[in-house]
Amino acid sequence: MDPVFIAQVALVLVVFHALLLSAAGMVWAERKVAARLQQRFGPTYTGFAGLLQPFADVFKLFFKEELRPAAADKILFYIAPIISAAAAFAAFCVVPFGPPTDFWGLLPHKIPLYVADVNVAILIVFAIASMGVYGIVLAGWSSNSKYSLLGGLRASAQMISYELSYGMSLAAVLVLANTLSLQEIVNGQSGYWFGFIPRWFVFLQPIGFAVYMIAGIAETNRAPFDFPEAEQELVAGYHTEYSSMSFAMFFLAEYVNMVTVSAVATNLFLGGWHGPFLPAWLGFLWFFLKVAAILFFYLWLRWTMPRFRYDQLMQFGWKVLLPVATLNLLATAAGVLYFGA
Amino acid sequence: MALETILFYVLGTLAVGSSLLVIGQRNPVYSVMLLIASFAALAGIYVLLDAPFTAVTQIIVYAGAIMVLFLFVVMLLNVGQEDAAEYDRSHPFNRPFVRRFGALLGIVFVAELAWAVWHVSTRQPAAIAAAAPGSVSSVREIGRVLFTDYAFPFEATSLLILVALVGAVVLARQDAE
Amino acid sequence: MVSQPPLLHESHVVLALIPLFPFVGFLINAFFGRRLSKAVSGGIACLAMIGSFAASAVAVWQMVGQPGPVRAVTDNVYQWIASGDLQIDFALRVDPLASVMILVITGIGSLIHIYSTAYMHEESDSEYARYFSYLNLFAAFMLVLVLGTTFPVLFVGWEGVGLCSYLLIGFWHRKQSAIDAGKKAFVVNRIGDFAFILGMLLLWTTFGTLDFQNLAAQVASLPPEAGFGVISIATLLLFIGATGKSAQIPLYVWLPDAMEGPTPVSALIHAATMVTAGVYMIGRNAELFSHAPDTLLIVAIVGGVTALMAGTIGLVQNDIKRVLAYSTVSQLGYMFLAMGMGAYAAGIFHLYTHAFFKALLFLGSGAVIHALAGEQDIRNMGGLKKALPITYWTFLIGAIAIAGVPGLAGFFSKDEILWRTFASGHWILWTIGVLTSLLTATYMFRLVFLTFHGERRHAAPAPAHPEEEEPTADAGAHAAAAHQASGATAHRHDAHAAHGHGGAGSHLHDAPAAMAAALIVLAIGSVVAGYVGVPAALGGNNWIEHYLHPSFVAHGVGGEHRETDRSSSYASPHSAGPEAPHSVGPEAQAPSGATSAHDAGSGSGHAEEIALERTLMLVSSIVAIVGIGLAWYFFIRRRAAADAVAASAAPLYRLLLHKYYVDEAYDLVIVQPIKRLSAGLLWKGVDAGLIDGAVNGTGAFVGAGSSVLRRWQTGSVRVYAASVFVGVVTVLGYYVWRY
Amino acid sequence: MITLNHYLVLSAILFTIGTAGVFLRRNIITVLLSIEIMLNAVNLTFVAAGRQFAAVDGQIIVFFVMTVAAAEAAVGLALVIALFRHRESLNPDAFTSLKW
Repeated sequence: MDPVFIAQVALVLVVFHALLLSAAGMVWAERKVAARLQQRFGPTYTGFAGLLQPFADVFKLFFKEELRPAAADKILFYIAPIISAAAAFAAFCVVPFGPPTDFWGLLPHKIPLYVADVNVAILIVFAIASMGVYGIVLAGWSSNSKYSLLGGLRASAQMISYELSYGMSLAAVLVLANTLSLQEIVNGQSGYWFGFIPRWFVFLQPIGFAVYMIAGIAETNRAPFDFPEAEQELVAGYHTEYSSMSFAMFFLAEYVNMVTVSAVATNLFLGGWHGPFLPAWLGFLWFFLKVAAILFFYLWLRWTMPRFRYDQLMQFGWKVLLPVATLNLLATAAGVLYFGA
Repeated sequence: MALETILFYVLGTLAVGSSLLVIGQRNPVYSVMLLIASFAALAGIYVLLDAPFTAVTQIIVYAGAIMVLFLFVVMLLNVGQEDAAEYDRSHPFNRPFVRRFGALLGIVFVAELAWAVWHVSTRQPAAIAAAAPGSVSSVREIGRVLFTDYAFPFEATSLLILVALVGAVVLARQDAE
Repeated sequence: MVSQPPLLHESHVVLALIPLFPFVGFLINAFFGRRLSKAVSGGIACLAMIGSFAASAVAVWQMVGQPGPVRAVTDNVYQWIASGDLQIDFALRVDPLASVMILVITGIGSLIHIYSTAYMHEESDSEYARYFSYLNLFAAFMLVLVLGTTFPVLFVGWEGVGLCSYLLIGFWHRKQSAIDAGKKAFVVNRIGDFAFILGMLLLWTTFGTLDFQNLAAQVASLPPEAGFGVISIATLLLFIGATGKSAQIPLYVWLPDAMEGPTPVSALIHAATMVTAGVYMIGRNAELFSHAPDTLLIVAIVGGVTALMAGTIGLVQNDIKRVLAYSTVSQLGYMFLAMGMGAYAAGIFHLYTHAFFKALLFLGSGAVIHALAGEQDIRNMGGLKKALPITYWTFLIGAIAIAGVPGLAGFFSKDEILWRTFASGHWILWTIGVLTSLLTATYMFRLVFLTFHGERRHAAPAPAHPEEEEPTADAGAHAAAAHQASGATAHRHDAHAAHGHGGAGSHLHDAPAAMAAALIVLAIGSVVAGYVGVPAALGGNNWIEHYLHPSFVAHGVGGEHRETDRSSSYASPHSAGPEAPHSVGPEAQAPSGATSAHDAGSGSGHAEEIALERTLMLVSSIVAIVGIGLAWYFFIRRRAAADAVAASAAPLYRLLLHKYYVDEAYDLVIVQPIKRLSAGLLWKGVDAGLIDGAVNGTGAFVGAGSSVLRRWQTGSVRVYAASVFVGVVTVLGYYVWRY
Repeated sequence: MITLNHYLVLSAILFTIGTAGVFLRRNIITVLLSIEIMLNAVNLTFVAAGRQFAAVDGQIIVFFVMTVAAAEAAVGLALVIALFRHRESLNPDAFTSLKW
């Protein structure tokens, strides 16, 4: 059998499980960071430093009963979490996390380190991310409960609003990199200015980066934009009625989405796997490092900032973020036009 | 059978089936979801047609934005089943003559479409695959043509969007009196 | 530029700077003026003008530095219009003619700016800034006008100065009469401009170019037009435009009213610069006009008649500024007379000298008005000689200069014109000219005597005149009146009153430093300015004529040789006949040569040339003296006599006093009919009847139709959709059927 | 082998379905959805034809159609909301106050 094909399959599996693990890791990290920020210890009993805590959670959820409100809409109630999780995983499949490699000669030719090869990769990420909202909205609607419905409404409005800024900030980078393929975008950031400043787009696109991060947080419904699941107001919002694995799926989706957003951010702004001191084939370590940094930033933010008010969210999204993103895009285009890319 | 053919039939059936269901049942939320499915199928067909960019745009714009809007409205108004109760006999469509005429029109319409397609097939026997493949898949090319030959329509579109935006805001605002 | 020798292409100084300075000044004062103190805004304006003056000086110096005969500095700023074969560059050029103009404009302009800083000092800061912004804008446009190398560019300036004049006449916009005057000026000018545009278009269609030099080059190759051909029509149209701008018959009526504006404005715009634009325009297109003898004759006649008529009116006016205004009109008439005689140099020469002494006179009158707190009626003045020495003496110099007393500027230029007129055989026009100069001397000195000599008639009851809403008698009442009085006059008055001169009895203070400086400089100018054009008859070599001459002939493609042969046909006085108006002494072959216009003539008739000219000079000098004498007799010696004469010729006097009833005539013949037409026919008939009728009819028809059609409106969306669907099916069916 | 006709047939079917939906449904939102179906049928035709003639114009027109669809959806849904506020119904037959 063709080794490349094997390698591809292997790659798919690896990525899938890596994402699962990352979600687990995130759960643990979340608890730990939260604890530390609140001067607690967080999970300590389960395994070393509570490392096994996420698995304990998973097992607990496994053995929970699958509840469904009688008034809920059967089909959609089941589909919703699946959509969420599926979208979350699917989005990652076009995100490269390392330079093309032939695994030390095991393969006849180099294969790029991502699951699916598309020349409009970045748009795919965008598209699939935008599909994720359906899971939440449907969950909210189908569970036929006020809180969930409100959560769903909020989610849809919020995501639509912030998708625009999200896309704008992406577009700025695309204009800069003059390509749609994440691979090439990353390669466009190799090398250094003056020998020591890495050619990352974040230095050319500080505003774009900021906008992207903010919009990304809103897209993944993380604090301080976690309105769909605002515990205090909506008692967990769209997944109020969910339990057991379907509940777990939403969580999985949320964390995987975070990972995806961070990974894309890394590729777009932080030079992907390019970094000093490491041989090219170890570049993915740099990649993971950067992703981890951004993820930590996520957690940090969540446990530092209070939640906005909903109207504030909308005001900010439409009246601040979107104009800023648009101007940034225009400025970038002008700059590229002027300096000739 | 070529992979392309299989995919075409699968996706095509999917699109047609879900579209039928869209108009076939009464729960708007289901309609919306099924329509999204149909759009996804169409996106797949676009990929078959070497138009990945259009496919992605289809997803982003239709599935990602427009449909969410529909869903949002459905949920906002929270209308359940469309009930047969509000069904006024007085409506002109319920006069037997009108109904017959409508049916006739429908048949004529279908016949005409069929004729048109058949006519095309007689003149354009060339297979799609025969046309230079990949020639239309380049995003760069699309952008170039869009911003040169179609520059004016593009600008006009921006105006349209603006008008729609304002109009939507004005219409949907709670008339504060 | 197309037809320029290459060396003239690279422009040494950036000519654009010349109009740019005042324009920048305008921008600053226009946008930040209300926040600037008087000192700053005034200072900026003056600096702008002075800078522009310096730039012009440099430009002229470089231009003169060039080897003749074609001397010009061209600065092609940018391509302005490029549509089809109409290619117009926004290009500026300094040639001898333009050099004279820009020096006059910027030089006298700066003086008047300085003068204004004192004169307008009672305005509020924002008003002050507004005034100076207008003034600067005017200067900028005027400079564009004279520097432009093509008709369109000139026209930009032409319209621009028109606008500024309108703004400045109506500067005291709370005074009805001022507003009306501004409107009048604007409308009358529009009439002229319309003709001007037509003229331009005609030229464009005929010659396919609007560049002065190209035009000249093309025309030069043609023979002078016998009969009334295209060129004549075009030039005539242009001239009508000129009559509008330069206040000639029939469009002169706006200028006297323009005196509603601040006096420095009258001095700068309505005496020294703008009103001479028409003269300049003809000079600029000398070649063109030279080829239209008929037009030239018309120009001459109009000029002469205007000169005489305005002079007669000026004789009886009682408003100090109006007298000066009519004198301006009449002097402009002189210039046009010269132009019509083909004595372009003489005309420009007079323009240049006139700028000095007329500006001087206006500023002097301004000083008087300033001192008398807005008083303008000379019947209420008199005996100011003691109170205002500087004003008096400078004013006197100006009067002498304009009267044409030998030795001062006016003499040389005016005499040059008269001489040329006579020499070209139009003795009627010559007589008119002489008469006019008699009148000039008379009314100028009437003015002087009534204003400065005799005893104070200061408390005299005020006749009906806009300036005398309040009695200027005693400061108390005056100030009080001023305070509750509204309108610009009022606040000028109270300003002056607050300024604290106690009306009649108490002492009047002479012009403040800034004004005095301007007056003195101008006075010196009016004395010496004439010496650039000392005629050969007095042993001078008419330098300015040689200097200006190149501007009046074509330097076309290979224009050199043509210049020489054209120049032979250039106004040499002794060759009378049809060619006469446009022929100049052969000296033009050597324009830099020291030979004068006249001793270069056919050598034989040379001696009596000189003799004749000298005699004529004598005549005109005598005339001037006589005029002064008359004035002295009537207004110093026996005041009664004047009134007696006026009484004895009461009808004539009234006729003159009412300016030949021209305004009334226009109102009767033109304004009223138009009003009646537009009200009766256009408004009630066409608009209300036809147009509204059509509209209402449409509305009614639609209403009726819809009352039937609305039966279709079931109000059900699906029915509408169905109708659309029917349409779709039909269309598709049509295509099916087509195949 | 998939020829242009396959796509045309598919698009014709979709278009017919959409048309039927517009007339048969009595729920404004569903009607709007049916219109979207029709638009997409047309898009399919454009893309297919564009592919056939190896020109990107087809896709560009699709782009424009999408824009129009977005605008239409925005305004349409705004109308729906406004109407629903007044009539508490989504049945197009309920909105007949515009008759003579």
